[in-house]
Amino acid sequence: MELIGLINYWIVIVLMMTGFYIVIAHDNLVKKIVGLNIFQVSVFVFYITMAKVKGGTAPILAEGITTYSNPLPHVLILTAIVVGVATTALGLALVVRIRDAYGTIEDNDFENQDGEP
Amino acid sequence: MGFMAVIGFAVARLRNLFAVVMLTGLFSLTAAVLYVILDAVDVAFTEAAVGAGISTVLMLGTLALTSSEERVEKSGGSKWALVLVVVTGCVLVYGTLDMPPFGDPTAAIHHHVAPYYLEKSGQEIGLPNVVTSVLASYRGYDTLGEVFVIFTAAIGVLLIIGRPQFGRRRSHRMLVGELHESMRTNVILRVGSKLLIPVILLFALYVQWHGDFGPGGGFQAGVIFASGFILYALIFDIDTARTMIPARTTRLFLVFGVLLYTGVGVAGLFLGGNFLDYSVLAANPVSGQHLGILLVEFGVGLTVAAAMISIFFTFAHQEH
Amino acid sequence: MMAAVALAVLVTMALAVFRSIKGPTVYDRILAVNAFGTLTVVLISVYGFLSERPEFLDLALVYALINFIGTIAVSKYVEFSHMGRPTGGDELGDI
Amino acid sequence: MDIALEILSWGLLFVGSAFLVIGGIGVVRLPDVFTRMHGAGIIDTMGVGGVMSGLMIQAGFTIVTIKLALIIGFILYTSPTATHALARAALHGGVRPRGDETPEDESGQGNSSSKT
Repeated sequence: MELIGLINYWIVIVLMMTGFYIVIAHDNLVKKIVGLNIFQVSVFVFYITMAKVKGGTAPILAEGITTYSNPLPHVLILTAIVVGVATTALGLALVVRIRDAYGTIEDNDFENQDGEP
Repeated sequence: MGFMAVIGFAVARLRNLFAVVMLTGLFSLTAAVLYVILDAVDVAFTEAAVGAGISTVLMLGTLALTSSEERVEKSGGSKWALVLVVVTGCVLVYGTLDMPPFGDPTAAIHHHVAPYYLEKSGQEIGLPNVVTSVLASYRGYDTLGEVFVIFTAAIGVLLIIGRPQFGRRRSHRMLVGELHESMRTNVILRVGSKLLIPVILLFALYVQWHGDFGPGGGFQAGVIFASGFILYALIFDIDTARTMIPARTTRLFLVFGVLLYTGVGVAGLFLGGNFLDYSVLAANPVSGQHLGILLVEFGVGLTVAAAMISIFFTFAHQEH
Repeated sequence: MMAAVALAVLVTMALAVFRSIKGPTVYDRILAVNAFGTLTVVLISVYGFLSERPEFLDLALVYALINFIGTIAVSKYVEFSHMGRPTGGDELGDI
Repeated sequence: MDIALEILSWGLLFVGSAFLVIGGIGVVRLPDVFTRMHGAGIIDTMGVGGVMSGLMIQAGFTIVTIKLALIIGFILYTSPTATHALARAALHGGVRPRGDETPEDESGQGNSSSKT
């Protein structure tokens, strides 16, 4: 029974590790950013999971409801999502710039280029 | 329910770049469903507005500007990466053994300030949506910081790829541009979207001002508002869209939003309260809070919308 | 009973996910993702009724609107830059 | 009267979810993009329509009903437009409908899984 309570966290960890794997194992920069995104989402899910209270509902006050989920993580994640998009955009902008400077977005390629000229 | 997320995982791992972008969209959809089920309506709202529209569009923009195929990777090194990942995963799983079980109301996280927010926000702020009141009032500093991060990111994007002379020779614009004549002349799409855009903008305004009572608020509204303009730019071309909302305007709004937020804070200072303390803004503390939250959310909405629009236009305006 | 409806939606979602993973063409994926978005709208509404707080339909409304933008963007992108064939950087979309 | 409404609502919900599943099966089982669109179409029209109108009757006449009606409206409005854009894209992108195979056709059967 205890373990069932933890399974959500494990899913989060699996997701997180997927993102991690994509970031370190793939050469393509866009793919790396996607990996970061997945990692990010897994952290979001983790926070939201912690905020859930059994039997509670969404933290919008209404008549006759006493248990609410914890609103604080919701606030954090809400802003984090938008910030995440903004930073992702920044990363993508860097990728575009790199593509322009090096003509490639594969990690290895421009390491080679840096060595040669 | 968690299994949906697992599907998302299996999905996101596999394919080539274009498919990866599609699957990221799917992933975000599953994540949003998960948030709804875990009662985080506001978060799901944000994810809905962001994941399905903007982030997909931005990724596509990048793919259009770079190449769309990932090279077949060499297997060297990736084995070690796998080992590293599995080991880290195991350590983390070991860490979770001490975590409180899912949904346990006695978990540590529910004991500190959260009950206070839940009990007091009804009287002190007078808004039913606790998330909004925590966001804009109790945690006003944090949100201000987040807004500045978005502001900085937008400026960063503009600086990195926004320079007009940056594309050396113009050949064709990628995501949006004159080569898409035929998209423009596609009557069904054009008329359909034309009718839809005002609805989207109107809905964004609704989300903006209704965020105190239901799910919604500045962040979501900003993103939805930006989506409306993005749709316009997609259906017509980028230059037409630019005449609708010129670069100067977006930049102005970008700054104005942040200034509005900070200005509300400073106004609180002048009226004898603390920074970002809204109670002093009106005669009665509750309505002061209400006014402060409305203004702050408006500032957030402006900044987010302007940031998203200018980021999108910067990407779309790239010459290849 | 409402749970049965939710279950049906979930089954359909699983089918859509299957299609979007399997492909085989880009268009299949777009189609599946679009259908998945619609299903999300339904699931959110049904879940609202299931948890007896149906005020949250705003969320479903957002999806109904935003999903459209995503699909349009993707199909536009595919149509005009020939993602179908393997491309180098430069031959993209030269119509 | 109430009983009749209840039965009607559950009937609609049932029919709607049945159509959802049928549409889903269609999306998976049909042979190519253009036929699969029919499956998606069933989801968007009959499935969503059925479930949503069932929910509308459940909700009674409140703001919820209006929102549900709006959702139906939007879906009925956006989904054909989106599908149209998609079909155009597919046709321009070189996918031929089945029964219209040309010699250089390579993807009508869904056998070109390398095409991503």
